[in-house]
Amino acid sequence: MDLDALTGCLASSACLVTQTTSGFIIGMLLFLVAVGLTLIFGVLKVVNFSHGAFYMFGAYFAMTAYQFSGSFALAMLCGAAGTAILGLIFERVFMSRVYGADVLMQLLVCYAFVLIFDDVVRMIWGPEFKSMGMPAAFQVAPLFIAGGVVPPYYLLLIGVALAAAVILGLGLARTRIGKVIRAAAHNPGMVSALGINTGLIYGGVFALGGMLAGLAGALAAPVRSLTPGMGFSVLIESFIVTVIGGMGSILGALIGAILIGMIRSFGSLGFPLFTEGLMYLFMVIVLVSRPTGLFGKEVA
Amino acid sequence: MLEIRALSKSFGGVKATDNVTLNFADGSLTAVIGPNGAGKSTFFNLITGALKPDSGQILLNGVDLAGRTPPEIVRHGIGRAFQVASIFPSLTVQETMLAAVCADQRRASVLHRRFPLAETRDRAGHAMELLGLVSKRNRVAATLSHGDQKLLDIALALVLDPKVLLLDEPTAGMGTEERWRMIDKVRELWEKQKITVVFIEHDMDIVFKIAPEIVVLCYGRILVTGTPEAIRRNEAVIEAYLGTEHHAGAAV
Amino acid sequence: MTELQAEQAAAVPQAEAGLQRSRYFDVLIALAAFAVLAILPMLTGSKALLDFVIRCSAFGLFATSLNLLVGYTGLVSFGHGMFFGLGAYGFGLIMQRTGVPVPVAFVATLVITTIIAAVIGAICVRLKEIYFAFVTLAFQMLIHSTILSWVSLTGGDQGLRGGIPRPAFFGIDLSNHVHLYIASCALLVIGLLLMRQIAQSPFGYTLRMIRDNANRASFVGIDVWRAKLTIFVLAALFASTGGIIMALFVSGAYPEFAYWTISGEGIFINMLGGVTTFLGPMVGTVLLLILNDTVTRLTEYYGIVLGIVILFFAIGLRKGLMDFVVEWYTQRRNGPGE
Amino acid sequence: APWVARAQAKTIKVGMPTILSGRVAQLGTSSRNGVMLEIEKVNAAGGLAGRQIEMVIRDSKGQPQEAARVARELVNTDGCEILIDAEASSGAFAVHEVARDLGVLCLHTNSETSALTADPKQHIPNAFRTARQGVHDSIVGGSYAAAIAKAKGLKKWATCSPDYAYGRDTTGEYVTYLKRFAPDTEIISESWPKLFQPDYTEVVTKILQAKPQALYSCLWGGDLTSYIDQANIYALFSQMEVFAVNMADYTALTVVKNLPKGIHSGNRYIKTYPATPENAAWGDAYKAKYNEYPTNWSWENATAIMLLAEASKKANSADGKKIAEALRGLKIKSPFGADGTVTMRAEDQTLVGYAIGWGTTIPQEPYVPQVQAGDWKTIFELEAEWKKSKGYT
Amino acid sequence: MSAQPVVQVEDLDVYYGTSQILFGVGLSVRQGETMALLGRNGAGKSTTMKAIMGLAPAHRGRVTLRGKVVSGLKPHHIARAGLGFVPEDRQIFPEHTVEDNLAIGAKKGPNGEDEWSIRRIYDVFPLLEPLRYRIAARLSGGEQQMLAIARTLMGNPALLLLDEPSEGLAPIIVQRIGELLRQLRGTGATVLIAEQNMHFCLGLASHATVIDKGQIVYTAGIEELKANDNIRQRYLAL
Ligand SMILES: Nc1ncnc2c1ncn2[C@@H]1O[C@H](COP(=O)(O)OP(=O)(O)OP(=O)(O)O)[C@@H](O)[C@H]1O
Ligand SMILES: Nc1ncnc2c1ncn2[C@@H]1O[C@H](COP(=O)(O)OP(=O)(O)OP(=O)(O)O)[C@@H](O)[C@H]1O
Ligand SMILES: [Mg+2]
Ligand SMILES: [Mg+2]
Repeated sequence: MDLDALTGCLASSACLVTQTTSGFIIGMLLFLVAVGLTLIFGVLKVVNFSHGAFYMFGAYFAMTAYQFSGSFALAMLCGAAGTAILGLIFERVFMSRVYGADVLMQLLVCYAFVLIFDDVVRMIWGPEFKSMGMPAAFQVAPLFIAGGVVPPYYLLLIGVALAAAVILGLGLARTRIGKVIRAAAHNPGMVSALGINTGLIYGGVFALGGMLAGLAGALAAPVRSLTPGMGFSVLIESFIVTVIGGMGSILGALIGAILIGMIRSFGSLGFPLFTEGLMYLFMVIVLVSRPTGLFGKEVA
Repeated sequence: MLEIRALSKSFGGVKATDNVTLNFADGSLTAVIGPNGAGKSTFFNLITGALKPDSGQILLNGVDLAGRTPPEIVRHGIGRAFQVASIFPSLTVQETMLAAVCADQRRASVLHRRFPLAETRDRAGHAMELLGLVSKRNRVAATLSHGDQKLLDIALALVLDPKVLLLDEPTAGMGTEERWRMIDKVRELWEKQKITVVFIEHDMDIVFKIAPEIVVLCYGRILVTGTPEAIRRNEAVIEAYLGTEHHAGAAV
Repeated sequence: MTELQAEQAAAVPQAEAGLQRSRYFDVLIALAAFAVLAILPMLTGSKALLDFVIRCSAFGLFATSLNLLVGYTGLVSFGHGMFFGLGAYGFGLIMQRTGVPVPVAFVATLVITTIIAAVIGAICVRLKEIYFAFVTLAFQMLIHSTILSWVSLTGGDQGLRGGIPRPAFFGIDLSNHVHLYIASCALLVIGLLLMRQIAQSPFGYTLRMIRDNANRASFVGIDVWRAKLTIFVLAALFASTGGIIMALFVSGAYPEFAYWTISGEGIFINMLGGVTTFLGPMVGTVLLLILNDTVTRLTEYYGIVLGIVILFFAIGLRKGLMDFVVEWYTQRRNGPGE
Repeated sequence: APWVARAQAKTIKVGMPTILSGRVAQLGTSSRNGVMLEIEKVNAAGGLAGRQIEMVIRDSKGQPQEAARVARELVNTDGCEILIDAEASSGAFAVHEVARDLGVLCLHTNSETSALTADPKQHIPNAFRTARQGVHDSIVGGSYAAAIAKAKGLKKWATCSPDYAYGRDTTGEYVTYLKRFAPDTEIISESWPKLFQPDYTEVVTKILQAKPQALYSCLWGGDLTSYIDQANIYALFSQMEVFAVNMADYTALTVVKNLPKGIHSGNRYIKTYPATPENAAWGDAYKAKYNEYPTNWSWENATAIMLLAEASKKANSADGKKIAEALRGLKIKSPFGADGTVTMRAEDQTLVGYAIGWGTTIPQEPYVPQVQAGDWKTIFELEAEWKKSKGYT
Repeated sequence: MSAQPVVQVEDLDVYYGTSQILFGVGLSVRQGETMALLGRNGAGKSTTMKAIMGLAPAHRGRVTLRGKVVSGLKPHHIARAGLGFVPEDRQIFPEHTVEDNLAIGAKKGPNGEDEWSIRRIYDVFPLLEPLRYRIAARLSGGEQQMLAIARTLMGNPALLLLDEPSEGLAPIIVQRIGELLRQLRGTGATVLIAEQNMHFCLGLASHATVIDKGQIVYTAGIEELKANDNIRQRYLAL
């Protein structure tokens, strides 16, 4: 424990700004993964344990596209589109067969694919870890904003994540398709009896969730090492985020992600050896005081 | 004697139960009627501890039960059945009954024995017999018909030997014949067991026929209480609840 | 009415006899199973087979205890593995540090497990469904983090090193392979018998009521929170026993024992074997261990093979093996559904 | 035919539990490669006392209980007479217990945790280590860093190492020796990211806040490369001297796209150090066969086979006990030796005399043009002192 | 009588698990008819409706909607072919507003009919208009029932399946819904309605069919049924 460091930082504005932005950076990438998770849970009631694998595929797709084309934009596109297609296939061909069975069976299918996807990546790209490298456009000196250091690349990342939050939030609340999706989440039988193809909605939502994870992976690829199984630790953290925020709530995922980002960023100052534990502790505290997370709906 | 004093509960802005004061004498049979959303189920939920009242008292033989948990209240002798049959889908009728009796005998956490003790079995069998479920005792509850599930729900309340039995629309979703059979059963139970019965019902033929006392709830408040004759003629009740058709039909 | 009464009179004692008989029947089966297991070393010289059975005992107790939560009470715990780890560490530490006899350490470990499980359970069982799952997971990770950071006590990520001393007691020497084997079998059989008794007792039915409809259960007069907590602690005890066997087997304890993967494996075993029959998890354990042991021999791409097998169960059968068998059997007996 | 039967009887099985799946599969695979490269040579030269070696290699998935299970099975079912334990640390301790239990000859090839051999409680006559040892690394690293610290006036240091035994022990020992040789240095900031942590942003900014003059890290593999990538975009490396002991490993060197210049690193495996033809030839042979460079684990495993072969020759037997006897104190020629030889030290049955040194990296081959060799005499002295301080002697 | 059947059900068998619920059910409803599906509890009324809608698995038999075979199709295809279903427990979307519920139900009819707009719904169901922005969970039971019917009408169905629209409702509401359905009938709607409340049903239907233990036992015009004491006593307990 190093409370002096923590209080020292809180007293210095430069440190405060830097650590706050660093919390945001951590949080926003987590949010991109977590929001897909929460969306899939909210609509399909599936706890998608294979979500980390989509993140991983996003990163690998992006890296491969970048190696072949040298274009960062294309890499991002490939990461997102590739995982969207993967998500659609995964849901239509496999997941859709276990709706109505025990929820744990869905978990099992996801788990099977975690194993399979990791090995598939190992087969295609090899067991060694890889690095995509930062595109030249972003190899520039970090900016200084209000005394804090912010790399331009992370500004892009925060922008993308916030845009995703706004688009998803408004899309679900305001558009007809959003309303239908929320209704399908509640009562798929009735929705289909009203003439709406729920299969399409489920597939679409899964593809969207997969795409968000893939996009997160693609955005992370330049700054993280790529290895089979890389999705796992991200998955665990995004679960913490979604649970804290309340499963199924997009706003919850956003707030949860920012909170976890802040805990990591300030926790690493004050409790360098217990940062991880701090997150779990926070999760326990949140759940004990609010049994369905910050923005979760009451469980029936 | 069950005394309700100034009971109130609101959800957000909605006053679902608004300063309700009522007495149910021992061995009485009372029907509660009122428009949809009048707060009838909420009233039951408050009495049985499913909801915590905002204010007010619920006195059963002088003991205030307001704010206690459902298991405590059940143990004080207030049993209930639900508007939508609430049962244990994977247990058989007999298992349901035995387990409920065990719970009532404070043996729900007994680990070293198995079912059934003679006394437990007798009580379970008695309840099944009262409600005519004996022939279905080995059926898994989920496969019972709607009406039988309602009966099982009532049996589940009855097997605990309650002093007061609250029935939320016991005939909901039943056909005419089952409806009468059910309500006859309720009356028979009331007569045999000498317990206080309060039931919610939308079928006026039934209410007017069997309930000596009727309470009309509307927007969480007591609109009026009285005998079937008085209620039937009450202008306010006709306007808020009965409608002209029924009134006309009943008058014939 | 008379017809019904007559039927009742005839049927009830019969049902009762059925229920009574099953208890002795369970004991009988348990004895037979133990006898078979006990003569196994005389029939085969294969140490590997004995190792296999020892591991089955450890994971079997763990998985079956998890089923008390998942299958019987409807509490899906993602953190049950913490008690497996707790058992292994508790027992290992007591033996290493104090040198008390094995039975004392065994009991002491269970006492410690009870206390910790009661504290954690008191917090967890208030939550429902997926939130319960994740809060147990959080506790598991907390315990795992603690094991990793409390190096002076636990040895951190290196685990409890230097072996676990196992002085002989009552003529039983657990450092002898066959003795360890027999002891594990005995613990397994006794553990299963006790859990079976729990499942069939009135309390077992209380659990089923809670699983089916917790709200209604509370209106029957059941203190749902207390019942959940009780089974949470009881299940922890059996999981802990599994951990003790594992610690004896590898002569150490490692943080992986308390990691979420162990819980995941427990869930997985339950799914594989089936949660609606008592022996489902046991079948699942054997299945998973065989799979694990053979597949890792055959290929480096263990994940793909295991994944495909899982898919077969999840999508093909849509239920665990025992559930499938039981359903198939009753369907065959009751005639076809076409 | 009878001669087949005889030939069968003549093979000797050597079991090897290692990590072939999961995040460190790469290292397990490279361990296997290192072993197989040498086995070929040994078998071509007649095997162990005339018996051909047959390797039985199993995946432990990096889980200690699996490692223990696999090790037992290798001996009990597959009939392996020798174990090559190519596990990471906790797996190594688990296999160690199996070796204690079964009495089988066991060579730990990957665990660098000092306690495995230094702690007399762990000592068993049939287990040896053919890997580096953490404390050796730290002594050399500490003295190297101290020299630079004095030369460049680096007083304020920060550390950033993975939060597990290897990271903590290595860093602690490194700091001890740094301070010993350069007493006016101080640690002003410590970070302990988790193993396999994907995001180091908070760690990077924390170090930036502290404004140290030098940074030590024993992150390795993918963690090190992500850390570098993430620190790069904060331009961290231009603001301080960086000492990353695990940088000079091909797995990291060849992967990082924008490797900053001048990172100080200890050697892991690098074919230009020791700068001998033998070492270069070994690295090239490995590359030719597996189409990638060897890792630190590769040479450690290869050394195990080399030692086995020599010991068996010396004992003129393939029997585990006799080989163990011969191994104690055995000195063999080796491409990885600081002076062309490595020795299995008798007293604690661990490898000494291997090449150990530090240098600075450049972004292309040969990656570490100049390596400053560590001095084994100093190492031995300080190691003895360290053991005493730990109560091991 | 001359009109073509809108829906024709032939020889329908339905199982839940291993137990058979429907045994060769057959019925047909013609354009403009209001057919009452009567029977005791558990006779199979809801199951018949669900099977027509594709929500319960039909093992055998055929459902034809205006000449097109729809059995075996997914519910949403059947809905698009012109079936509108109002289930017995209403199943409104509780977290959506009244207007959102209606919007979700909106679709063109099978032949591109677009007769129902939200405006027209409010004209027919004036009670719903003031509630348009209210969350559906906060509606009373009767209001929910109206909403459920209105939502299905928004899909311009050729045939409306109503499962126990009067259940659990206060008498005055039942009366109001009855009036509403009569009004609908006036517009030429074709309706299949399952009911327990004979009083309510007999005043509404033009035809009736009686189901017992999963089998159709009687079909006739409504006056004929009223006249047939035997059937009424045996199956309907009237
Ligand atoms: N848990 C709750 N949260 C919020 N509002 C509630 C809750 N329970 C009931 N209400 C509201 O309280 C009012 C009374 O509901 P209640 O269920 O008691 O009506 P009721 O008289 O039983 O109606 P019905 O005859 O339709 O069953 C309604 O407006 C309802 O929406
Ligand atoms: N999901 C199910 N699984 C097994 N049996 C079922 C299921 N749903 C209904 N049943 C059984 O099917 C039979 C017919 O049920 P159905 O709901 O069609 O009757 P109903 O005529 O609509 O009765 P009600 O008037 O009570 O609504 C009943 O015996 C019921 O128990
Ligand atoms: Mg109600
Ligand atoms: Mg019905």
